[in-house]
Amino acid sequence: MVTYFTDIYNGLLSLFVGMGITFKEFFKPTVTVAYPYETLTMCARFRGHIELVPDEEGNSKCVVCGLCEKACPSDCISLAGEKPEGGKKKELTKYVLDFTRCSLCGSCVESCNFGAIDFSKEYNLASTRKEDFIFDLLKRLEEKKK
Amino acid sequence: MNSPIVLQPDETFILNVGPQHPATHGVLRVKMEMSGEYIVNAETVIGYIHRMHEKMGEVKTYPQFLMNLSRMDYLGALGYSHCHVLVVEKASGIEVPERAEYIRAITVELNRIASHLFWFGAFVMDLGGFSPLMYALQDREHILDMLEGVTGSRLTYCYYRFGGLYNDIDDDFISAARRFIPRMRKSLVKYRKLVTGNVIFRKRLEGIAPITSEMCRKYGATGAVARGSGINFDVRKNEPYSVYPEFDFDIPVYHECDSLARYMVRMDEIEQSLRIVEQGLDKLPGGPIMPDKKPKMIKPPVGDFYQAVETARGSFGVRLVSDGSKNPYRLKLRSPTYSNMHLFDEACRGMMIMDALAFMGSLDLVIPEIDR
Amino acid sequence: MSLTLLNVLFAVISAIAFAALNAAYLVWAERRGAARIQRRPGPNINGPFGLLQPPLDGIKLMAKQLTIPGGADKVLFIAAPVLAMFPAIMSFVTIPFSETIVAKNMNVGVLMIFAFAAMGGMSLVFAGWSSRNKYAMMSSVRAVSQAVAYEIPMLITTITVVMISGSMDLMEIVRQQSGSILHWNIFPILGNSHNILMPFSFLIFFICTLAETNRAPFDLGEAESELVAGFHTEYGSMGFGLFFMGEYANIVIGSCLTTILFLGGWNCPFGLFPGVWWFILKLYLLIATFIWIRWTFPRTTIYGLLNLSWKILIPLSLFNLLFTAGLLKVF
Amino acid sequence: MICEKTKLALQSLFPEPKPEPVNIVEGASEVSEKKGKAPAPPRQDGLLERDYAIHGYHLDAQVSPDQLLKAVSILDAAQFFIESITGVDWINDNQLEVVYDFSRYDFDVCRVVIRTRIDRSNPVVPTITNIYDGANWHERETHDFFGIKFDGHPHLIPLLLPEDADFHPLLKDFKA
Repeated sequence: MVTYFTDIYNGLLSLFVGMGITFKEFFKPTVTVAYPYETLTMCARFRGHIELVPDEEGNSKCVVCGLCEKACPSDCISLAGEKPEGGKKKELTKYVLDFTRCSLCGSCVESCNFGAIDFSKEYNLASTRKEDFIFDLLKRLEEKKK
Repeated sequence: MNSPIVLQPDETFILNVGPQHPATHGVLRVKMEMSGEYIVNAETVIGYIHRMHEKMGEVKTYPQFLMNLSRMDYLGALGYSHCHVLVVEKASGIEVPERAEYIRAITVELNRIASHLFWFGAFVMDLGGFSPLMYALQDREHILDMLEGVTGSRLTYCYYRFGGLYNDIDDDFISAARRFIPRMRKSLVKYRKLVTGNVIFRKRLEGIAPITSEMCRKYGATGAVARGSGINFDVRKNEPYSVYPEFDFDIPVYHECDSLARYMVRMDEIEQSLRIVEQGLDKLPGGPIMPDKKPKMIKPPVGDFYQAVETARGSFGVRLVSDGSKNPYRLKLRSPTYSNMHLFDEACRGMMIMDALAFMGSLDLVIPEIDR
Repeated sequence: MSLTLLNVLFAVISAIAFAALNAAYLVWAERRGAARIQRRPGPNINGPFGLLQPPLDGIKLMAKQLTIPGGADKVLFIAAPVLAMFPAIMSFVTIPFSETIVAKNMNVGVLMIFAFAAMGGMSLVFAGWSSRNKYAMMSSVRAVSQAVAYEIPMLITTITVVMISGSMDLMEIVRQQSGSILHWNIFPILGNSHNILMPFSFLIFFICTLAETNRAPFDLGEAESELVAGFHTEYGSMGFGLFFMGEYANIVIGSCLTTILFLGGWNCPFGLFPGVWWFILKLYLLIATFIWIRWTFPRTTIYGLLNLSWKILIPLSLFNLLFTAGLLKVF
Repeated sequence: MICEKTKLALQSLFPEPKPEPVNIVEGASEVSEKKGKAPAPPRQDGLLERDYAIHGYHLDAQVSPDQLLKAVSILDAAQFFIESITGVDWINDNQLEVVYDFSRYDFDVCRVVIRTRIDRSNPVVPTITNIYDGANWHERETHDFFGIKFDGHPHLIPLLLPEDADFHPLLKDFKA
């Protein structure tokens, strides 16, 4: 009989304690960010899709060794290059990233010995078409140059 | 509660819970044979998001497989990566710098807290309480921000490398982690008042779904499920790996065997993980994060290797059969929830559906990790 | 004759308008309140403070296709949402908001409200039964046992109040409580019963109101983590909308009744300036408590719910009834 | 401690316990298929003690399929829990291997691996679901991936693969 009433009392008490917690939370400021209206800055190491790093003249540092292509677990990268006439080094003619398959592991960036690729900070990537995610990175680099 | 009822076999009906059901947290399906609200029989159907990670492991080279591990369990990804790098390092005899091991331990424990916090929120939501999920996510957000600052991603990390780490931690991380610890302790008090002490919550879990230690053994249950059944088993203590022997922490064990015991184990584990993080930050040695002689190609010698670690969900093991080439000959991933989920069929017999679903929540299921 | 008809028509229309407006804006209040508790902003984009959200939601719901599952009992399936809304609106007719604002006062107002409240449970049964869905079916079975279990302590508590007031007229019950907070039925120290157990009675009544209106932590009918959406699993479009509005209309009715029976209706706590604003204030404070409770507690189990009713609420309310009867005899 | 006991118990399965030398050169007793060398013969049945620090387990017993139930019963009696069951396709030996992992809820660590090898053309092993209930899913999974039939299994239908799957992806000659 005594436990019957103490159970009721303790139960009710625990309910009021819980309500006290939510009451306090009610008056605390909100913590969320209204996303499309406000955005957070991405941290320095954020890993977006990869991008070609320009040298001082705005050209790609890539020497077309193909290590990134080999390192990629999902075959996202396809690149090609050719030696210009009279030139010594190979020059990049094509660098396509198939972002639909990329899992952002960063193997390509690690494998590059020339610092030619790096992560971008882009995350606002949304589209209903698959083709929008096949990036021509060389073209992006040239656009950046302008 | 589990009052004995006489069931007439022709009075049952089949209730198809899932693959799209709010309580299954993913694409899990349970075919329940019901008599009213009581479950007569249940058959779990899994494999809806099976991706054949083990075949991928055979096709890809060792470093290429690194990122697959975090896709197994998206909530506690680092523990799984840890196991994979450990077994390969053990097999090929790569020495890991001490600093790297400390950072691994710190990040794994932070990830474990994040995973438990998410589970806590989702579990209370299974029981119908919404606000704790939001509070848990607020705390978890701090961990994700910290880990994002170091690893570059928020959920499916690809941070550990054979021999060390991808990135060193910076002062921002250390100060954020130090600020996080007292904050989390304060939150734990809040959760205790709001949820653990709540009479409705306790009444729903006390004595529900008892799992005996014998049943755990027969099914190979590990993690909080085993520890809630009075089994003192945690791979971090039983088979110490990495730098865990350096840390002073306890393994919470509860002998009630019910859903509340499993809940209490996880909540206590958050506190223990905080202790490990605290000690790890205090003891953090300097030095490199990758060995000086970084092996160019990972080619473990011929042989058969096994490594288990304690992830947020239990004992995760990787069996590596190597034939000396750059691809594994066989890579078996032993996932803890696979075994934990398996005992659901037997344990939920005779339970009411709402208790069974609360029990399912207390198992801490992550479906991609079961299906692999 | 025609004037009376016009009167009734006006009363019904204003009741519907009040119920509908309340339902719509309580959804907004609930979402904002829940958001504040969870430290989010809540709906704040459409209109100032998101106040245009409810009408836009309504338009969205109305624009959706009304589907009837194959094999469903069509008549009951369509009747159920109407039945959810109709009793709630009818109950508004007899609620006295103040000395003058009442659509049609009756001397058996309490009885009428309870009669309509019993119909509310029926709509859940119809919806669950006719949907031809196992989850909905289980939910409707729960709804029946819940309704039966909670109407008993609720009625017993109401009888206690009716005994004190000596009337079933809602106006009369409020008039009996006129004066300060100490005259109200919740702390009737200066009232005519001097019953010190009345606060418990109030608590029992409040819990029963929560259960009767299928609100958390007693929302077993629509327990979304087990029964998907319970009785309205198969409802879309305005069918769902009506259930939703019916739920909120029921909350308003329940809070109105609590205000009238225990909190002195339109009386001021200090005995000054009685008026409709006090009624409205108490009403919305109670509704805020409903929302506050919903976003704090997890859901009970069906057996926990029945245990609470049969083992705690009914014995306590019966004891209180006897105690009050004894007190009334003595004083 | 428990390792010694289990070792003795398992040793009794092999009638003439030839003193197996614990090889210092790791992997010498295992199948290697390096190019240039003649493929080593498949491992014979027997009990090996392994270096825990390198391999991650203590005892490694290869038994014939008929001895499997006996070996598993020994472990069951010694309070081992089932960790996993898996297979390995040794296509060069034309054999399939079923690997059973066991461990204990104890601070006295002992991990035991039981293996059994069967012919690739007729892969049948007895089920251990009668001893360990938890073997049910593991065996179904192994059946999915390798096509190994578990004799006496109560419900041997695809678990992870689609219900109409008639392929076994982890076989080395599987082509997607």
